[in-house]
Amino acid sequence: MILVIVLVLLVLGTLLFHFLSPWWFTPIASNWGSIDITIQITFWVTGFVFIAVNLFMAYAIYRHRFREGHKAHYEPENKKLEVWLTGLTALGVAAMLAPGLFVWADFVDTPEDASQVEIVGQQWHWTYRFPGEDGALGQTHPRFISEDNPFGIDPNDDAGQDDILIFNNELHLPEGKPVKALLRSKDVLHNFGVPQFRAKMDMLPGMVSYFWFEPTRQGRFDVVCMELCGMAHHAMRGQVVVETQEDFDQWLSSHPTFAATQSDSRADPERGASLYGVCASCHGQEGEGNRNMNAPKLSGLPPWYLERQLQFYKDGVRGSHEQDTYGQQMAGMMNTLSNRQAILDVSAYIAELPDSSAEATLEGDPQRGKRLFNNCSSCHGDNAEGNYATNAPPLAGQHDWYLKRQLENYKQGIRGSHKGDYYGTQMILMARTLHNEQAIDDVLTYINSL
Amino acid sequence: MNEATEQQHPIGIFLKVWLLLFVLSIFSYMVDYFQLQGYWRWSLILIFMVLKAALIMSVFMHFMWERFALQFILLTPLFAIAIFVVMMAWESDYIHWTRLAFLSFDSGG
Amino acid sequence: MKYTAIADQPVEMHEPSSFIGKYVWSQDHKVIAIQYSLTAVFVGLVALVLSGLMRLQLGFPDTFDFINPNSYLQFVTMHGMIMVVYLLTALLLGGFGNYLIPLMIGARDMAFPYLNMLSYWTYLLAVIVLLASFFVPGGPTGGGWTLYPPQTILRGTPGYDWGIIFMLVSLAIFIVAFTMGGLNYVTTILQARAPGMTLMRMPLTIWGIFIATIMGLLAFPALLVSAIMMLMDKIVGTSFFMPALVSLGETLDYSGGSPLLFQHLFWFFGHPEVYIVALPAFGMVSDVLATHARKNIFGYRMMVWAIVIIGALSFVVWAHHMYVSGMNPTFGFFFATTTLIIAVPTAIKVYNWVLTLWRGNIHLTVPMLFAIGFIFTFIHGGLSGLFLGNVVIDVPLSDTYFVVAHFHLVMGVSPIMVLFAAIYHWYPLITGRMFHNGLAKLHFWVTFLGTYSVFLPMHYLGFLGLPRRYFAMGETSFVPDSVASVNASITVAALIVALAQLVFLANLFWSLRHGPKAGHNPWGATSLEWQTPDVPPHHGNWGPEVPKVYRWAYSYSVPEVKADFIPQNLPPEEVIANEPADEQRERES
Amino acid sequence: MNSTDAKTEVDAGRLSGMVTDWSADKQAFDMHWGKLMMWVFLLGDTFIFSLFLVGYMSVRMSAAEPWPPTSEIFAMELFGIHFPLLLIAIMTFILITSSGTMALAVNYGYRKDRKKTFLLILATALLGTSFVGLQAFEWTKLIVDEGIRPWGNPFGAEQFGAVFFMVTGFHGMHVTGGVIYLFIVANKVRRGGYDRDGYESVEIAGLYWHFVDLVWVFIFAFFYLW
Ligand code: HEA
Ligand code: HEA
Ligand code: CUA
Ligand SMILES: [Cu+2]
Repeated sequence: MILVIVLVLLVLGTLLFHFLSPWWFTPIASNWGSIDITIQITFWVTGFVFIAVNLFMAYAIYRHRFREGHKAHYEPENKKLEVWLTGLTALGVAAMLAPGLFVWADFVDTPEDASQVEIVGQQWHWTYRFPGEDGALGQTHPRFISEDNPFGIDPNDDAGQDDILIFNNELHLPEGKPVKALLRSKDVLHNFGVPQFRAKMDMLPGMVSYFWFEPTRQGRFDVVCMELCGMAHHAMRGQVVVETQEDFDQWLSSHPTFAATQSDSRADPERGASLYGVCASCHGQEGEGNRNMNAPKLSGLPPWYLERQLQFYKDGVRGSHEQDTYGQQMAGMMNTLSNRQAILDVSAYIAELPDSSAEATLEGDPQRGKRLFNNCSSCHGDNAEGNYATNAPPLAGQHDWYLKRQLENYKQGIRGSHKGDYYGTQMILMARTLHNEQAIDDVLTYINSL
Repeated sequence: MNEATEQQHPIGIFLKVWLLLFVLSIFSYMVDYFQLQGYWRWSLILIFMVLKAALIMSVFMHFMWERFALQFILLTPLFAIAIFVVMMAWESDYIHWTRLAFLSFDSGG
Repeated sequence: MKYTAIADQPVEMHEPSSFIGKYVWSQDHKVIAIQYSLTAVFVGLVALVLSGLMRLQLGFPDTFDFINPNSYLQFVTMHGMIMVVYLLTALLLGGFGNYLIPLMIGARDMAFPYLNMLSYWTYLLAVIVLLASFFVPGGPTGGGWTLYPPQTILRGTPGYDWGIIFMLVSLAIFIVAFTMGGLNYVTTILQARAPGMTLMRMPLTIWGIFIATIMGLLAFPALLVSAIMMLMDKIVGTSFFMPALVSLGETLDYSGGSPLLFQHLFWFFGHPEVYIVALPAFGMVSDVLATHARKNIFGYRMMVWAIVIIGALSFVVWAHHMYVSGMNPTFGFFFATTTLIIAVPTAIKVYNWVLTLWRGNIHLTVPMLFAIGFIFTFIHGGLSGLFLGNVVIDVPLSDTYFVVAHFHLVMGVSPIMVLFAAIYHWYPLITGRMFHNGLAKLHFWVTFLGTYSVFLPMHYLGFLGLPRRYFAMGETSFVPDSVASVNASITVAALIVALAQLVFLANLFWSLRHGPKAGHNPWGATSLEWQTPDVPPHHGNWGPEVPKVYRWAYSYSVPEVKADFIPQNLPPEEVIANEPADEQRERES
Repeated sequence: MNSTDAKTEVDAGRLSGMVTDWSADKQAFDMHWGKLMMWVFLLGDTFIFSLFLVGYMSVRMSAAEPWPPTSEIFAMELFGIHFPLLLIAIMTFILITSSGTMALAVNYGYRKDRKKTFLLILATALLGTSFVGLQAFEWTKLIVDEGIRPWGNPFGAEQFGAVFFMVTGFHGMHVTGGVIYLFIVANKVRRGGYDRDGYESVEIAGLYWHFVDLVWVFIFAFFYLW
């Protein structure tokens, strides 16, 4: 008896949950409304079946519950009924399948006027490539991949020269224009997923997959990686900004072509040296850092990292958070580096400074630290030497008090929460795995020992 | 099959099949020896292969003398394999195409 | 008949006397079944604990020191793999298959008892290797139970060197064990039936196990092959699944392999596998329903054919797991169609279960409660499967919690429900005693309501777009804060359910000693296993004479017959004046 | 009551054309259990080898690098004459011969001709041994002379070596196992063990052996000739 009531309640409860729960598809931002419609159809069919079958079952249990002396009806089978049910079910299936297949037919063939964009996945970042004037993307191969050619574009392929490279995880797209996303992976499986677009697809190494969609709503959307790709799968995030054609064109033109990245005007350490004079007052002549000035050690940091951070300071991506007092100081200093070239130069100079090793100020439990560092090592390297490929700076040799502050900033979102800080967002998720000060000290103690 | 029927297979048929297998093997070897290419190669190889397989299976393994029920239950599952083969051939072709279209193999580096 | 079956041997088989011979190196299918079951339940509990740990992290992120991104993935992977292969497959086929096949078809034992014993010990070895991977450097693999290369064998994934090797080896061993057992089940069912036991008189339990075993024998090769290939990629350095790639900055010298090949091979095994765990459950639940509703299973022949058709179709739907894998998109049409077609035979089974209740005389015993719980959860899970089967709908939902919700309802809950139903149903036969009814009812309510409240909300997290295998969501624009509270409540529910399993185990062990004596055929079932001369059945099962079967297994409430059930082996002449059966009934009720 | 009896009987009858077998009680096939088991096992084994070959097909068809010239790699100089695939041809013939002797062995077994059966099985086993020997020779030749490795080779797509060693290796293991199996059976034949419990065991061993030959037919066609 209770069971009957419970079954009925469960059916009702499920329906209520379905209609009342606030958790439902995110408002759609692409042309794939047809998918939502297919889902609605499926909901009606399956919903009907769910209610009908379960309520019938409940009724049967109530109606034919055990009664003393009563005997069940003996009926091995009932051809007619079974045929009917089979037929109806087949109908129901067809009703769901048919529209689905039509939408799929739409999904697999890309409209002629779709513009191309290549989405490149790697552990654990996104980068993007647009075709240049020639409208064609150059061929690629992992064997070409290097620090200077992170996209692995074939240097001998003319089509590749004018390709425009977006070397961060923020993708811009014009509103109302169909795009064909060509998906490529440098290492393992990934999946470029934007819930609001509905469409998504895996990317695999060794081949190229695709899907197409048409952004129909302006805005900034989160990209999540939807295929397990290792330890930081959950931290492989990106952004898609849908905007007007004008804004898009302007954004696109602000990015270098492949050719440009190859023939980069090299930085000049001499000029860097003169610029560095100012920095030395805090960071020290050798860039060894200075605790009293709260200035981290700069020597030993690779130019690509210094360049990125300085640019962040300049653009207010870093040091703009009101709680980031020291960062603000640094941001204040940035006017001494007038332009990009200055940044390159000074970075080049710093990179030449002799590396010194900072003295340890913390002590924690290195064993536990080693275990905790296990996660960090995937990106920062087993010896915390840093890794360009994962955009992870070296940690070994840096002042632990500085690292500690940064970790805490990450945890509180003081650093890395700015939408422009493409790589910091990842660190927020990772820093949170260090649940308390003790954990941080342990890790840093271990790093000191490296 | 139980003994009674078993003994009814004369040695002769086995010897014949045996000979036939040799001949077929020689043929399929010749296909390669004379470096036949393209469809000829393909069809011949497959024909000889199927013939040999059929002979071994049906005579040597007594399959032709088994009850239909057994033959049926042993052969039907092979449809699953057949479908898998077709799908995978198709798939590999597709992968191959994307590779040639988007990845660069010719030029050095 | 020339090849005399053991079943025909008039004399009882000699019973081994020594403890070792009786309980350790035993060749008695019943002992082997128990060994299988206990081992499976043990690893099952390990997996259950792992699921608890996962839930802790998801419900209360950043609180527990022993969970980090690496270990989380390891928990997920081991949880999934253990539950699917080492718990369900082993328990349903190795456990119940072994126990019920000979008893239900009236044989004295398996066709090849020795092989049967080997099968168990090989399985145990597989389990040991699997658990050992928890202790190797780097821990067990964290590549997901689907073990997709390249990441499973590349730096950046936990357990990428030792863990994965142990996992693959363990799987290979398991496949050997399964093959030994499987050959046994098939041969036994085909060749060792009691006189009068035609195939179309077999209980559906046997049909489910029979088809599932055949599927296993044909599906596991795919897993074996892909395991061997991946081992070679990992150890020898071949490139079956590994194209040229740059892993975390270093260029590895693989080239030309195809990750998709692995996915196809895996799912060519993987999809049949999910039905391998479903079909025996379907069969067993049918018998439980019929017995406790005192009514013949509705549309027996349709049920049999549905099982066969499902088994056959499940070999041509594999790529519905790969709709968004980047495979040739045209495949979508074919696989969406085949996938949804499977819904029809499955639907028939569901209808017939419900129609079996209709006009029955339903005893809401504990097994019956679980059986009905199964129908409910399976319908829900199956229907959510139809969403995923319809290729376009799968695009937004794939790799979200919707999938997790689907396969838990349909595999993580329904067959488990059947397992519980079956355990309670056959407990009196296996142990000779009744379980404690109150505790059992408690166990049912907590498990049924608990699991549903765990997995219903997950569907909606899926609609939101929450990806699966995520250690933490963090702040994400499309995820409202309320989700955190859902996850917390799911976790609480899951933990309660997990605790309820302790009640279950306690009940099992308590009743061994203190349960009331069950007596002979307490449920008044018709099928042979209940007609053994002594309960629990002895070595050789049948005493001097193997039973002779006169009718199908569902002669419940047959008109003009006093008793509401007629055992399969009751001679027709005794039926009309059915004193023995009749008294029996009085005695039990 | 009896109505249902009759019913189920009829039901069974309507199952399909294979009425008698499928609707029989006790056993579906009037056949030695071991033999049926061997058949089912071979079916599973068929799946294993088929899937290996499918894997081979996939990597080969999707490989962007050229596939090494098989017949050249396995070619051999003999008295100055250049034979493509010579070794493989010989191995093929050996295996077929062994299949023949095995078939005869089975036949004589059923004629209860112990001596002939024993000698024929022995011959089969020895032929099998020589096959394995030649295969070992072939492997060394490939590894040492041609420089072919599972992870690469001088001629082209590196899957060539991988597939070769995996497939022939797996088949070779089957042959080796078969040889051991045959020796055991042969020994029991000699001791007249089967005069007591019937010669089906010889046929069962035969089934396995022919299957190994059968597989080779496909490997020969798909790997060496394609
Ligand atoms: C016991 C196990 C089991 C069973 C029985 C099923 C049954 C089904 N499954 Fe499920 N499935 C899994 C276990 C199972 N699945 C697992 C483990 C995964 C995830 C693997 C992983 O990625 O980790 C998965 C994933 C999965 C996917 C891939 C999702 C993705 O990764 O993107 C798909 C897609 O097609 C799918 C479909 C189906 C369908 C259509 C059925 C159908 O058979 C359902 C049929 C049942 C019904 C339809 C309900 C009863 C019918 C009625 C009440 C009649 C009325 C119906 C109509 C009128 C239509 N399943
Ligand atoms: C049979 C299969 C099965 C079962 C029973 C379960 C049970 C549970 N699982 Fe599941 N799970 C999987 C199979 C299963 N799971 C698979 C295949 C995956 C995918 C892995 C991957 O992505 O790689 C997965 C993944 C998975 C996830 C997704 C993780 C992620 O993607 O990030 C989650 C999250 O909540 C989860 C939770 C649970 C919970 C709370 C339970 C339970 O607590 C719910 C209640 C369970 C029971 C009440 C059963 C209790 C008893 C036993 C299981 C053992 C004893 C048995 C007997 C005595 C008969 N599981
Ligand atoms: Cu990239 Cu998950
Ligand atoms: Cu599936």
